[in-house]
Amino acid sequence: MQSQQGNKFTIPIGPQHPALKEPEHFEFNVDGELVTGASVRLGYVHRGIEKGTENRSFVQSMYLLERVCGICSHVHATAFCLGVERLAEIEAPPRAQAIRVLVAELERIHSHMLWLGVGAHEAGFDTLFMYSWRDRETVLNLLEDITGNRINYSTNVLGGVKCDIDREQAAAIRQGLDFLEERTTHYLDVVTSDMMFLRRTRGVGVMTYDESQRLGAVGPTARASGVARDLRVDAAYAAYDKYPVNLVTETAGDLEARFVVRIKELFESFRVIRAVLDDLPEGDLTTRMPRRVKEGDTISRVEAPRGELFYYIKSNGTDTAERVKVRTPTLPNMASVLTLAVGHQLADMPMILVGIDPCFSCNDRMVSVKGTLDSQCWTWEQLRQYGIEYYR
Amino acid sequence: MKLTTMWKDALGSLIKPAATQRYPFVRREAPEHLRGQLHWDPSACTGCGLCSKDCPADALEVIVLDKKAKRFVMHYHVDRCTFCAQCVASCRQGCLDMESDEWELAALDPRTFDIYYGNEADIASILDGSTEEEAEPAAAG
Amino acid sequence: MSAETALQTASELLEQWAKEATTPEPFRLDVVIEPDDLLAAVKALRDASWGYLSTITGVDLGVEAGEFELLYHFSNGAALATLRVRTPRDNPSVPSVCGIIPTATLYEREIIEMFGISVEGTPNTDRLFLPDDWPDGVYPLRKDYIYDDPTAQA
Amino acid sequence: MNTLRAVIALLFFPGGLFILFAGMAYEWVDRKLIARFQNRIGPRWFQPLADSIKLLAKEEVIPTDVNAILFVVLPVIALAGALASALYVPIIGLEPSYSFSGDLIVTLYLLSLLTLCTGLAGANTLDRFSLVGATRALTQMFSYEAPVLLALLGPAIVAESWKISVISEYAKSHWLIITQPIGFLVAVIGLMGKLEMPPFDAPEAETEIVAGALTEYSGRGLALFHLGKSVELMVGLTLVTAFYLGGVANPLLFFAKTLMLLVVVAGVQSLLTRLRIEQTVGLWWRYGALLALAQFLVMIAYEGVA
Repeated sequence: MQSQQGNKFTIPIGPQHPALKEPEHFEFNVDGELVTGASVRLGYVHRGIEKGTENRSFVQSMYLLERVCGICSHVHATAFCLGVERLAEIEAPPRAQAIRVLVAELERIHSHMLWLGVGAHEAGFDTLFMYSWRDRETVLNLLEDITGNRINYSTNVLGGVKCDIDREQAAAIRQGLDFLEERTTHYLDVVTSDMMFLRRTRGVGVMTYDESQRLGAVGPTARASGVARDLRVDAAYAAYDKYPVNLVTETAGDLEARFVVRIKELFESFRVIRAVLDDLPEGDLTTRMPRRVKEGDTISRVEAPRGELFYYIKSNGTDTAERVKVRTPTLPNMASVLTLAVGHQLADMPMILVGIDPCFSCNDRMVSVKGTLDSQCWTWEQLRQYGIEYYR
Repeated sequence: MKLTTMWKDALGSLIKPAATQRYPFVRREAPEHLRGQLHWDPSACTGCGLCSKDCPADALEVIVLDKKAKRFVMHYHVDRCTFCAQCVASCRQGCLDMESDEWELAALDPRTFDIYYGNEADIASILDGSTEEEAEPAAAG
Repeated sequence: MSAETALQTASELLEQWAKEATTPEPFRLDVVIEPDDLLAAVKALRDASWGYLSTITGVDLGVEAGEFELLYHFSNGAALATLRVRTPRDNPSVPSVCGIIPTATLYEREIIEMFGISVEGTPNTDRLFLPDDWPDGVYPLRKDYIYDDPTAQA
Repeated sequence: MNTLRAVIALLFFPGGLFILFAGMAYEWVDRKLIARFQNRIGPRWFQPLADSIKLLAKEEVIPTDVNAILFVVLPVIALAGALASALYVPIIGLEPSYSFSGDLIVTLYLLSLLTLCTGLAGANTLDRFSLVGATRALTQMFSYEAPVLLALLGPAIVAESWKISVISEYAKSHWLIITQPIGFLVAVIGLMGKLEMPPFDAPEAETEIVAGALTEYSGRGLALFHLGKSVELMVGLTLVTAFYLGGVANPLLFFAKTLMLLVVVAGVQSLLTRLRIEQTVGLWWRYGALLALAQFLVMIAYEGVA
């Protein structure tokens, strides 16, 4: 984990680096082009979200938590809603649960296609990057049409969902899925048969089944090593028991397997979305949610596009949470990356980092801004004043 | 194993129009359910303040001038709004609505982000009352 | 292994150290143990390859209670086993589990920074989340931490 | 009169300003083609010019602890080398301005100057990305230089001259792409390696080492390096066309040929994934050099028989 001593030459990647569009600092000790050690420093975008939930009501916290991550925002809100609903001993109506699944799967498509592009870009294959992002627009447009926002959809409310799916929207989704399915088949072909691309992915960053188990990897990263770990299957939440998901695993454990697992998961998502549209239960969208939530604690886990998302919510009987703990899937996977890095080429580092589909802002949740003379810690008022001054 | 798998896409693109959208020269129509600027219909408002209470971004202030006479003014900070529509969901009277056609909200002047909804006379009285408060930071900057 | 049998196994594994075992929710097992027994309990789960360490949650029970609670969440499919460890506020300290589960270091560093609980024997105590010039002795997730003015606290 | 002619040749046509603008035009075509291959719009026609003007007008930051003179001079030398090489090649199919026996060798070395300067510029700064980039740039240069030289030797041998004008005259009547296909391939790919285009862009792989050797350059220095690269693109394409695709001819036809070559180059750029540096070196020495050498031997044997 920590950097090995006696290092020769340290290559910093981040907090500002073209490979990572998010601020995070990695240090790789290299010997020539070979990496001999790796360490990480998080926290550059720490926003104090966990602390922030302590003086916000449950309703407000949900939107704060939704902004933990820009890509997988819906799963955060879903995890929090499911947890709070369980504490309050209510359950969202079946139609709401189905719509949650629908949006979650659309979000998974959006996230995986984004990742496919980023992965290709890191490998220097910009054409695949451009095409996969072009096709990702389809799903973003669908989400915009359903929820009203392209990202941070705010589909959930405590006790249900806000947006409904009407006939026209359903038709639009089906049409979009048909297009995406055709393209995804093509991309699967690209990542498994393009010779030049395979030179960068096959056999690179191998994580064996045992290592994956030992390091506690989650999500597609673990599934690419053959670990059958998917909360949608293991502990079906929302409406996943009604619309079951088939587990997708690969055994190679290298970067190619991670590409293949994610792309094959897209087909599962298409299938699940179609199943939801075919059999969307009728009924209300919300149930009444009490403002105060009974005392107690709960653990809510959902399968984010990147893996297991873990919420621990403790309520003290008021309308404010006592403690909300968020563990995003990137954190356990980060450990695996740092272990994997040693012994690889420097040129493979961005690929291996991106291979876990890291989301750094997910890791950093606690308000600090860099750049004042005496302190990095700013109050909200100072921050606001700074913003006003800056744009004046 | 092929040398390259994407040549069909690449060659096909030469004769296809580009996928790039030429915004702002060509505008795409906004989808029906898009969440744009918030609108407030004062006729049904009871001044309960649930919208501002639930707003995660403190973007809404309901100013009650006279509860019985139903004189309310809504102060809406567009710059703080996150367009989550929780206020629309919270309002039991259905006074709030997010318009899908007003979504190009960028502006150079920060004052355009302070929007008051309500009776014009009421707004004027509020603005008169708060001029002193607001004049101070402006003078400082 | 179904979730029920997994929980059954877990409760048998942890029985000898458990001061109290509850099932607050379906598929959940909460076991209260002493800090001294933590390593043995974690090792027992590890040796039986019972799931993996999902995360470590720190909870400040408040100034009046005078204690912190650490929750070690182990996941195994749908089953969740939580080891609850309490440590006093005036001298908070728990042993490190990094010797058994190396990847716990990131969680432990978070606990150290956010709560100021000393984790004995953790391999790396560098700042992970907080800014470099964050004042020492200020722990943001403690309940007595005042949100507005972090630099004024000591 | 001779001096006037020299001044015009150096500053306006075909050297100097003309080649700068022509280089930028080629760069635009290259960028536009890649964009179209990727289903994008791509830049407008003046974009390379606008980029250059903007960069030239910007402040140049000289980092501390570098040799400031070297830092400033290296980009100038790089561009000068590229511009000078333009004087010896048949730009847009016209006769080269200067010509002497052995100018092919001089041109090839002038073209290598850019990579050399890039490498030195990277090694001059203390930045780690620059250092890794410089190492990679020089490593790559050593791997492609020999095969490319072998590939360009082929036409020289059959034309029995080291003079570019003689070779291109010979190539008019002999389409060497047919008789020496391997040489053509190696020359084109070598050109891409020289210009650090994908898939040989490991020395400036932005996702790994930011901008490689030029990471610390901003403003004027960066602009000069970029211009040098555009000029080299044009000179390189001209050279390959003149040698392998039917020599100097009608300028319009010649221009069309270079453009066709550019389409191929842009296609290769957009379709292939970046190679790691050791893969690049392996590719060149394992295949490029051996193939070029094999063709070379066959040619010598053939000449011997004939």
